[in-house]
Amino acid sequence: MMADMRWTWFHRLASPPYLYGLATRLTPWFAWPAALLILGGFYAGLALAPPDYQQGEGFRIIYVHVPTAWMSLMVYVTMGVAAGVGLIWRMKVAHAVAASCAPIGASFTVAALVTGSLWGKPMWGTWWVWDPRLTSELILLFLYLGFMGLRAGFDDTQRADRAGALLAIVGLVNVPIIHYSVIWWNSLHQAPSVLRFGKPTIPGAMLAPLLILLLGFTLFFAAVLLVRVRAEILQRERAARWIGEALGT
Amino acid sequence: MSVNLLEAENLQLWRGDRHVLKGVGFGLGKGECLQVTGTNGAGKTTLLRTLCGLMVPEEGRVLCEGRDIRADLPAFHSSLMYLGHEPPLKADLTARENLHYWIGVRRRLAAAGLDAALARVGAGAWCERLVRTLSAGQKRRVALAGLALMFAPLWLLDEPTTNLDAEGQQVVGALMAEQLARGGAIVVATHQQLPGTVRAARVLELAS
Amino acid sequence: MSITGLPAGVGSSLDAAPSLAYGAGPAPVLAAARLALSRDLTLAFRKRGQLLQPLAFFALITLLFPLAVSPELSRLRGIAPGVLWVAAMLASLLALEFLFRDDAHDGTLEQYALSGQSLTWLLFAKTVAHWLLTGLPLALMAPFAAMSLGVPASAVPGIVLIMVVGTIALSLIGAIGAALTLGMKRSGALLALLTLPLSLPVLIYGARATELAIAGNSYVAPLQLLAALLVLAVTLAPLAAASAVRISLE
Amino acid sequence: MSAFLDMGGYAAFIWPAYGVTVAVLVLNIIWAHGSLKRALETARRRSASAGDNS
Repeated sequence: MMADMRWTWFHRLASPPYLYGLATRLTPWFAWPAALLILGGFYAGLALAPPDYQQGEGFRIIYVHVPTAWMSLMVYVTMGVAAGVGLIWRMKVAHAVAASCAPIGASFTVAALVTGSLWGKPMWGTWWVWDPRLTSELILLFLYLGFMGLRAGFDDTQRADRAGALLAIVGLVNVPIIHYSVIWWNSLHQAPSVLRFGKPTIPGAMLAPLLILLLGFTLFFAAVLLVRVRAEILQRERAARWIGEALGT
Repeated sequence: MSVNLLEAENLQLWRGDRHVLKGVGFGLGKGECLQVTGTNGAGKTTLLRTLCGLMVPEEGRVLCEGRDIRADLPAFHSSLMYLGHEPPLKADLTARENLHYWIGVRRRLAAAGLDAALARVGAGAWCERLVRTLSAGQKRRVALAGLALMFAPLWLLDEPTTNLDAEGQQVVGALMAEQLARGGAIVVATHQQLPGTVRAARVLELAS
Repeated sequence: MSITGLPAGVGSSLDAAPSLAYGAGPAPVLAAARLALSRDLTLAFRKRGQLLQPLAFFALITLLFPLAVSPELSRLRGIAPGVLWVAAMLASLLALEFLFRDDAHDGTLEQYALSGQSLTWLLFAKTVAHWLLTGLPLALMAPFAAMSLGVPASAVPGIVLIMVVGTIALSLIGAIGAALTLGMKRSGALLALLTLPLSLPVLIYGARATELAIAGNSYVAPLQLLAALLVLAVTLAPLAAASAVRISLE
Repeated sequence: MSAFLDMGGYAAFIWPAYGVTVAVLVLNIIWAHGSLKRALETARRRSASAGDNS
């Protein structure tokens, strides 16, 4: 009985009309706090945080590079988990979530690459350095592109869902392997003069905007994801009767 | 009441926007033959593929002797023989080699058995020829030899008489009659008349 | 869940019916896998021309570098590990398209999926056959390519060993991509996009081990990492490929 | 103000970095809303035509 109770939320979420309604109601609850946090975080990062003693004002790129890099990875993990749920329990809405994640994650991966490169130019003197983080980020972009390319290759949504989901899971298993291989590879070829993004101990005044932005970006992802999931659900369920009722026609 | 060898309960399956299987249900006992008819695109092949577990219906289930086939697919598959409309043959292997590899993956095979099955379908004379040199009807006969070799209790046949001459059709009829006589069951998708003396216990018409 | 209660000669009760001359009993999974392997080898030797394609491709890529970079052996020796591995990766990628294509087309994969045998094992056998036909020849040809790039003969045994381990891993990882792109009309570029990022760790460890072997140093550490990848690929890749094939049959 | 915009000489790197990030954020909003709008329109058209038929 307890087990049944515990699983009802899971089954409710699996129902497209329920999730559609829930997504519609929840979106503003994520969108507005995200907007406030991101705007506040940018202001704090650009104006309030003190300049870094080593990198001067240049370090302020951290407030866009780290959140976008965090998004690129978090969205991939979300996509992989959703894909796994969809594949194992044959849950349509989970596939809709996974499919919605890919373009969001890919766009933030591009942003992380560009901001990383813009950070690298004043620090390293070149636009691109085969730094392990940037290299992993670039590989991640190819994983996203592969996922979207595979989905686009099928005419049939069901097959695209299932094949894409399998690829996302394989990718999820591979992401840590690739990441550590790249770190291992980089440790062999390290040029001594290069200033690297280390794990600096950041003072509180510098850290606070970063934490605000990480939370803001995560909420932003949730809001955009919910909107995209609604679109995906509508597309998948276009023959179902509840859609007409939900739209009031 | 005896348990049906194969039973389908309210199978619902969509392909994109197309509602292909709209609540298909039937029961099939031992020694019975079910004929599935319907126009092209009505979902005959989809139904057969769903029955053998390749496709998963959105709703409903397939039962074998009262148990859901999903509970143990490998065991269900080893008691089933599915013959699609294209015989699964390799052009660069001889007819005999094709049978050896195809059926050998499933069952232990003896050379004598292979020869007997090939003779049975009238392929004795040309079984050492590469399949690429055979006609469509001859390929179909090789596939029938595979049927003769697999003593699966359940046969799922998709248009088994395509490309066959009158004599070939008789062979199909004889094989099917034998299968029914020994207590096996057959689901056959065809819009032609059933070959030989075989009579369908039930006819299922799929509307498109 | 074998079907019970049928007269002798039917289904599982066939085992108890020696009167039938056909031989009896389901084939053990290893025998089935061996049969799938020998089938693919037989087929490949009937069409020998296709076997040479990846090898010719591999040799051709190796030829490009002296022409594009410099004929100086001292310079070529420096880039030899990279050249060998990039060429091996591309050659094995080229061969991947044929791994499942024909079998998907003529219904063989469907029969494998319905054989009652483990599809994972059958696909593993197919991948092994594929490696024997493409990866192993590549590994055996690598020393010649390496020596043409100024690599000393003393490094040859190491290079072959590293190449053997690496190409098996490449075939296994590639099998996932090949299975995922089944049922598509044009899959060449997509197959590369799916497979290459996943095989980057193999490239990293393989090239590093080769570099150490050429320099005459111990390459045990990267080879161990490569072997660890291989173990992981052997356990997981056939499972993933089998699910991908099932998805393509739906 | 101009000192703020100058960012200690790093303006050429900081502002494009923020610009790209804001662009990605805005594009994500536009794309998501665009796809939802298109899906809603298709669904409306379909349910309207289904209503006509019955």
